[in-house]
Amino acid sequence: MDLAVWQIVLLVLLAFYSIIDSLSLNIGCQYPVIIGTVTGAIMGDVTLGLAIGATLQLMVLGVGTYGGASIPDFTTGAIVGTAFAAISNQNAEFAIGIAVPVGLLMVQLDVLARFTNTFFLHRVDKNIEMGNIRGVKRNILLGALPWGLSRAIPVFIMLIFGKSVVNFIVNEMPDWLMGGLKVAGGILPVVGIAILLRYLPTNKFVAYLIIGFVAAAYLNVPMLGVALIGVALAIIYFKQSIKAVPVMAGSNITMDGGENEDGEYED
Amino acid sequence: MDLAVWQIVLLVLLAFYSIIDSLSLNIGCQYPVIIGTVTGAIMGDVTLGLAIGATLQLMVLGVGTYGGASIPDFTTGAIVGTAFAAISNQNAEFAIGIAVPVGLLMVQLDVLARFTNTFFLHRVDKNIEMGNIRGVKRNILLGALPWGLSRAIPVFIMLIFGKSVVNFIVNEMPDWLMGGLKVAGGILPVVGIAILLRYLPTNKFVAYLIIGFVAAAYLNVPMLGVALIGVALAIIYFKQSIKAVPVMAGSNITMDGGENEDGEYED
Amino acid sequence: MDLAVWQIVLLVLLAFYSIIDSLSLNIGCQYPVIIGTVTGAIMGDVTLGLAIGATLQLMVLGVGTYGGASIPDFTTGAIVGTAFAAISNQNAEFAIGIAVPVGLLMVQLDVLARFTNTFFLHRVDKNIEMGNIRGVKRNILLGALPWGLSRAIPVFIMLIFGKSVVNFIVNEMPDWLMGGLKVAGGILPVVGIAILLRYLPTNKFVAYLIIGFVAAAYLNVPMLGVALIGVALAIIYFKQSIKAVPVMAGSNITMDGGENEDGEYED
Amino acid sequence: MANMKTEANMINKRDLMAANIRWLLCSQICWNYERMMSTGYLYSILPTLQKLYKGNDLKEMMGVHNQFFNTNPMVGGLILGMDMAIEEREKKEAKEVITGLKTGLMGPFAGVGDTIFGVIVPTVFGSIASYMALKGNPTGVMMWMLVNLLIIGLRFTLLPLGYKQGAKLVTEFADRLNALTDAAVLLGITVVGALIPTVVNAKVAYVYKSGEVTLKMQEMIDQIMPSLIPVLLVALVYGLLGHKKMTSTKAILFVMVLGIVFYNLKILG
Amino acid sequence: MANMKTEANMINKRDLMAANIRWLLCSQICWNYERMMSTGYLYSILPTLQKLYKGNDLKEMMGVHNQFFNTNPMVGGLILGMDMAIEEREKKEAKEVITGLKTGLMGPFAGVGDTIFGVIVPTVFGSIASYMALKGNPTGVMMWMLVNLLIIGLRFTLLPLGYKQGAKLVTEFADRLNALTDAAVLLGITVVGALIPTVVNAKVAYVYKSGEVTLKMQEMIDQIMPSLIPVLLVALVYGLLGHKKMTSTKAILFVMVLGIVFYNLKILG
Amino acid sequence: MANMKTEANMINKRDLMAANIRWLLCSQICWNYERMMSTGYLYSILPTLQKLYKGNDLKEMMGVHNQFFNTNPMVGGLILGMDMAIEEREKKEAKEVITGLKTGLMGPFAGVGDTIFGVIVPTVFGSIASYMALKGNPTGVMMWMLVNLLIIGLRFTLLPLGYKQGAKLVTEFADRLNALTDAAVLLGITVVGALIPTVVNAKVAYVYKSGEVTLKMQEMIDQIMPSLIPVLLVALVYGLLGHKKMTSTKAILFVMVLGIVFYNLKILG
Ligand SMILES: OC[C@H]1O[C@H](O)[C@@H](O)[C@@H](O)[C@@H]1O
Ligand SMILES: OC[C@H]1O[C@H](O)[C@@H](O)[C@@H](O)[C@@H]1O
Ligand SMILES: OC[C@H]1O[C@H](O)[C@@H](O)[C@@H](O)[C@@H]1O
Repeated sequence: MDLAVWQIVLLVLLAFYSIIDSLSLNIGCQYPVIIGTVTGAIMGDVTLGLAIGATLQLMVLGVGTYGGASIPDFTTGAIVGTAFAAISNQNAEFAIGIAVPVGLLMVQLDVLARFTNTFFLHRVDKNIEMGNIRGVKRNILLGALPWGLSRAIPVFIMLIFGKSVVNFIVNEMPDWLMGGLKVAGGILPVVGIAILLRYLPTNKFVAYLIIGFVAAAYLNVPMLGVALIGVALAIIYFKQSIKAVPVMAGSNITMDGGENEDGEYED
Repeated sequence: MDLAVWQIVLLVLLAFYSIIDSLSLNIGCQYPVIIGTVTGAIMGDVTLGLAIGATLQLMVLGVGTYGGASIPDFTTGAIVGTAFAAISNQNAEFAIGIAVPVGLLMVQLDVLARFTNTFFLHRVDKNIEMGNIRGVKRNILLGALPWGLSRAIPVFIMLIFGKSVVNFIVNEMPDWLMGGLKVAGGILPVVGIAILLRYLPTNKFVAYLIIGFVAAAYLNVPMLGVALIGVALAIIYFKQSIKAVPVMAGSNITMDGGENEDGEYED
Repeated sequence: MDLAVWQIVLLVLLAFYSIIDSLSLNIGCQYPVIIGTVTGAIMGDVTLGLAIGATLQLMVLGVGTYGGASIPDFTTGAIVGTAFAAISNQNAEFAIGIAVPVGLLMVQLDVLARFTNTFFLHRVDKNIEMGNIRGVKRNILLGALPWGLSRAIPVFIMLIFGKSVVNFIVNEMPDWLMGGLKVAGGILPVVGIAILLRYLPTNKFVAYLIIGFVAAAYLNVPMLGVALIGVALAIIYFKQSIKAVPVMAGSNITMDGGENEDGEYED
Repeated sequence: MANMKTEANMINKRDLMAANIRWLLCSQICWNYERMMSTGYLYSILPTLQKLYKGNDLKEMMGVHNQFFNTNPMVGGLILGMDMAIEEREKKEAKEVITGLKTGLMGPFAGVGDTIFGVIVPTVFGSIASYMALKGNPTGVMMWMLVNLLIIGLRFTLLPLGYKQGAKLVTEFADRLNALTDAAVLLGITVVGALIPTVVNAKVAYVYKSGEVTLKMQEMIDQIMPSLIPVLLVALVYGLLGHKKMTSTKAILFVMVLGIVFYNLKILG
Repeated sequence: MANMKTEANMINKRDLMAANIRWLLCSQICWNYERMMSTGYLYSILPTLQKLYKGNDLKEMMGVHNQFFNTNPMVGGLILGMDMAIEEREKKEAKEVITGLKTGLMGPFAGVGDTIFGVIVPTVFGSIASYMALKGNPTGVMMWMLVNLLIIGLRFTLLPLGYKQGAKLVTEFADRLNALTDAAVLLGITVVGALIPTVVNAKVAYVYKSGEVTLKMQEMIDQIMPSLIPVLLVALVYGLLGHKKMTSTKAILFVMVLGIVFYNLKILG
Repeated sequence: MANMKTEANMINKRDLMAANIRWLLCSQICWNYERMMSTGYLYSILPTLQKLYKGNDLKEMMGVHNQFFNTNPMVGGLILGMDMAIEEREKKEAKEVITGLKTGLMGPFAGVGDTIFGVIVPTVFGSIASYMALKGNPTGVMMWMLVNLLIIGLRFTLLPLGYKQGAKLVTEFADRLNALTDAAVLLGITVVGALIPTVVNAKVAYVYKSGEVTLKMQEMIDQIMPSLIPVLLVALVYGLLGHKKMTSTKAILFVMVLGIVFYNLKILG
């Protein structure tokens, strides 16, 4: 293996940046075809990078990380695959053979990064309590570390120790932890939701919680549809409230005024 | 070709009437098997007309013009097909071979007729503004013309110029116009709906507009189901209104009266 | 045939009890594998009973009598089948060949039992009117008779007259009655529902009757989902009522109190 | 208001019959894409309007009845009858009630009527007639025409029936006309909400293709929201109609051109 | 009203146990098509009724509890318990609350109970028992019966649980009993609305055939409205029951005859 | 309240720009399973908060903005902008309105944004770039990056747009703030109700097998109620959080352990 040190540094930085880019600017470094091209340039073989990136890109077209789901990270795969193919003078097919298992392995590390950041979240909570605004800011920004390192470290290790390490890790990772973390990742949002429910005046509007639930769970209405229902119910509630208020104040005149305001239909 | 003039006249009138009948009395002249029989009678061969009409009828069983959709007009097809078969001593199969393309061609003219009548609609609008009631009436009744002529004229032309003209028209009609008109026909009802929304006190009840939309678009509830939902919501609204009104007037007694009136359940 | 009298007596009692058990204690005597075992014990061949019962059990796994639907009664089938197989020294397969038609025949008698009990229901009604509580109790408990006899009598007859009688009945039962009763059974619950609707203040809440109907008929929401919708609407109605009442009494203070009580969210 | 509720029953049997005949003959005679059966309805109720209103009121109410309306003509007389009863009692006051009712009932009546008179009857009698006709026997054809005549008779009974129902409605709730109006309008607007995805027919034809990758635009749009295009079109025309100089003629021309342009750009189709 | 709320806790543990046993043994004992488990419910609550009411009140409340009721007997005790707590406090006042609650809860409880005790338990233990039985081993059968005994124990806990919940309900909302009543009735009626298409089983068997044309009547009717026949039947019987001389016995005979006639005319089936 | 509504427009263009840049760069930077984008939102609005609040108010409002939030980052600026306008006018009073709005809008915005920027754009430009790349041509890659830069420009317009809409909202309904608050909260809670079955991912892996009998537990549970497990989990954690000593850290550890245990017991998976 004859990767130059500067190449290793650049590729590790690239891996770090690619995930951060996808979370922020999104100039495209999260996409295999783009990252493959850049890696190709670093390795001195743009055409190879293009070919590898393009093949991987076509494999993930339209697969996005919605709702925080973890997907195969063929972007990191493209970096490692292109690097190995270039130094061993192999073709794109060889690179894909490396990139795919790497991409699958990265799913686990993505889950880990998403976990780890709850640590900073809770430090943010604490700093809020203490009124330490700089602490709040610092801890939020530190969230970038788990993200970046979740890509940079494995790329670094793989570039140093080679392809065999990939297989080793894939095989030796204990299932009880990996599978367990995946399940935990699936159900963890209940904490955020429960906090939100405690936070909102849920009791007062529990009927609408049920309605939203029935719409999504029984009728499979997608989110925008549920929100439309919510908007309709909110409007009805709003109109009733402003109708009721003047009555309490004992004035019929305001009441009528309120009515007229609603209808654009006057003759 | 040896069609007698009186035959041409009768067939053209029949074509004119058949569409008008379907819009009004509906004694059945819109149906191929009936119109085929009548055409057969005019051509002096009822059995042939029966056979042609019946075959075409079985091809459109249960296909109706719902919501103003245009469907293949095998009724007009039956007239032309039967006429040609009779004068050329051909069998029913020959007639069907003519009737089907004619029926398909007529779709375009049906669209055209439905378009043209917006012209009379707007003249009705204007006459309403001017308070000219006779003008209102006249323009509504004139709506029969585009309908009738949309069948009479092509039948006339075809009877005169023969089968070849059918093919010519079918082939030479520019697609940009035909396709364009079809699309335009599909979206034109938005104008009527938008006018209706401007006309109704939509703002006051916009929540229910959304509910109706969600029911139909997301949940695929058919119209009667939506109306049932609407009736339920209207009843709820109505009961709330009549409950609220007496309160404003400051009288509890009326209120209770209102309550009792609803429930049949008194003991 | 050499069934001992005590065997006949026990088997008939078992048949009587098996259905009663399924309606009350449910210790399991409604299930073929259990009843087969018991029958086997009575006949002196537990293994045979186990085999027959198990085979029949696997045929009805997960088939339950929901909403009062009648299902093939392989439990009674298991009694008769096991008994016949034992006395004629035949194997389980022979028994299944008897049990299955018996089970199907019993569907009709199940329907009959469910019918017959409307007789006692109406006597309960009458005794309520007369204030005769003992009569009420007696007639309710008498409901056990049609149930038990619907199993005991056919088992008795079959044990006495043998297998041929089963076929005879299955074939000779007039269809006009059997089919008619089945249809009648399907629509009879309308009486109970209609009485309930007369009984409840339906007019006052007819909107919600429609909503429940639309949910079940158009949107296929299962019962629990409909109840969730009902609960949501009931809560909304409830909150509105208790909000409205104080206003009528002319006191704003109570009103606000009512509001606060709902929300747990106070700051 | 100057409602002249003096003459108790201004609408008599002859008026009902006249409306019935007009509805029978002309309900669809001026059918068009913009407001479908509005003119047919207006024509049928016109004599009644002339009886009930004068001058500007008449103009206004003619306008009211020239709004978007579409139902199955076989059963639509029921709505017409209800309307006549309500207007007879409440006159112009009922403007919104009847618009609400007309809009709210037209949809479900279309569904029911189309199924019975547009599918069941023609399928049953059309197939009988056809199979007999194939054997050279015109009896089935006669039979079907006879049935159609009977149906005409039936249709005549619906309008008076509606009239009675409408009368019941107004006598029962006359003192709560405002609430009734709101309820009717609410129903109407609910149905209009459902009309948008039902009546407007706009499918995006555009399919993105690149190598083996294809992306059906309509599917993407459905994922954002079903019937998004119809909603946007209605919103667009609704907005346009808010401008002073915009007339419905201009709006319809605009939509026609839009349709043709979109078709030729292969956007809609 | 003359509610005697003097004795604070009239229903004691023994009463709960008595109701529990009755429910266990007799909830379905007089099951019938007309009102399903009404009698079982009445029988179970009868001792409580006798404690709480006298004379005409008692008669009335027996009538109240002899209305259409159907739920899964395994979990139904929960409803019974709630009812007992509510009636204890509010007596006859609670008539509508409890009818609403009973009607509103019976449906979902049936669904949950039937799935757990009608599908899961018998499938799991039935299959174990069967496979062991096929090998001549009765252990699985024993095991299943044991489980059933345990379930009986479980069932005994539900009624007291419901009693506590019901008590909570009434103490929390006692001062707003009217609102609570309305809410409960609303829930009940919503569920009845859903019962109609769920419980009533009426499929039109008629299929029109002519040559190669077939028209399934049920499909046509579904196109008009799903569950149209059940709705019409309920409306019919509801109407019948409005007549003075109509009794439920007559209604049931009428419906039976209807069923037989419709079957033999091949209309339903 | 001590709202200082003196300085009419405390938030200026620079503030909007600052929020925009922070949102662009940091909305997801601290993304985590517990509250997803809460920190990103907090970070973006922090300068605004510091302008509007002091002392305990500031602490409280930071807490408000560190609640569960998740939307598509491309279009989320719109929500942020609305929020800023509302808080500027109503300060702490608006606490619930904004929580309601944020919760109510995040879901649909996620759906729309993900479809457009997560599916359509990458599919179209990704496929173009790939097919060109396969031929050794990097132009497609350049093009895609250019498009992404254009999208960044677009994103900058959304926050000011939201700010204007929010301003409109508060000026229109300022005198009815309570009603507006309730409406917003209602919307938010409706969406949370739908979040539970959508965001929480818990499938029961357990399959009962005995001979040829298999019983998929998840199917049984779905028969009782869809998304029953997510509902129970939310209820469990909601209950836990009611205890004095329970912190969100403990809750999250608890849920993590639960996940691992359930996985290894083969209950969930
Ligand atoms: O689905 C909304 C949103 O959820 C998470 O925050 C991430 O997966 C984003 O990429 C996505 O846009
Ligand atoms: O669908 C209702 C109605 O729509 C249009 O007016 C026509 O197509 C009628 O034939 C049809 O009955
Ligand atoms: O479905 C609820 C219930 O309905 C009837 O009462 C019987 O079939 C019971 O076995 C069942 O539990």
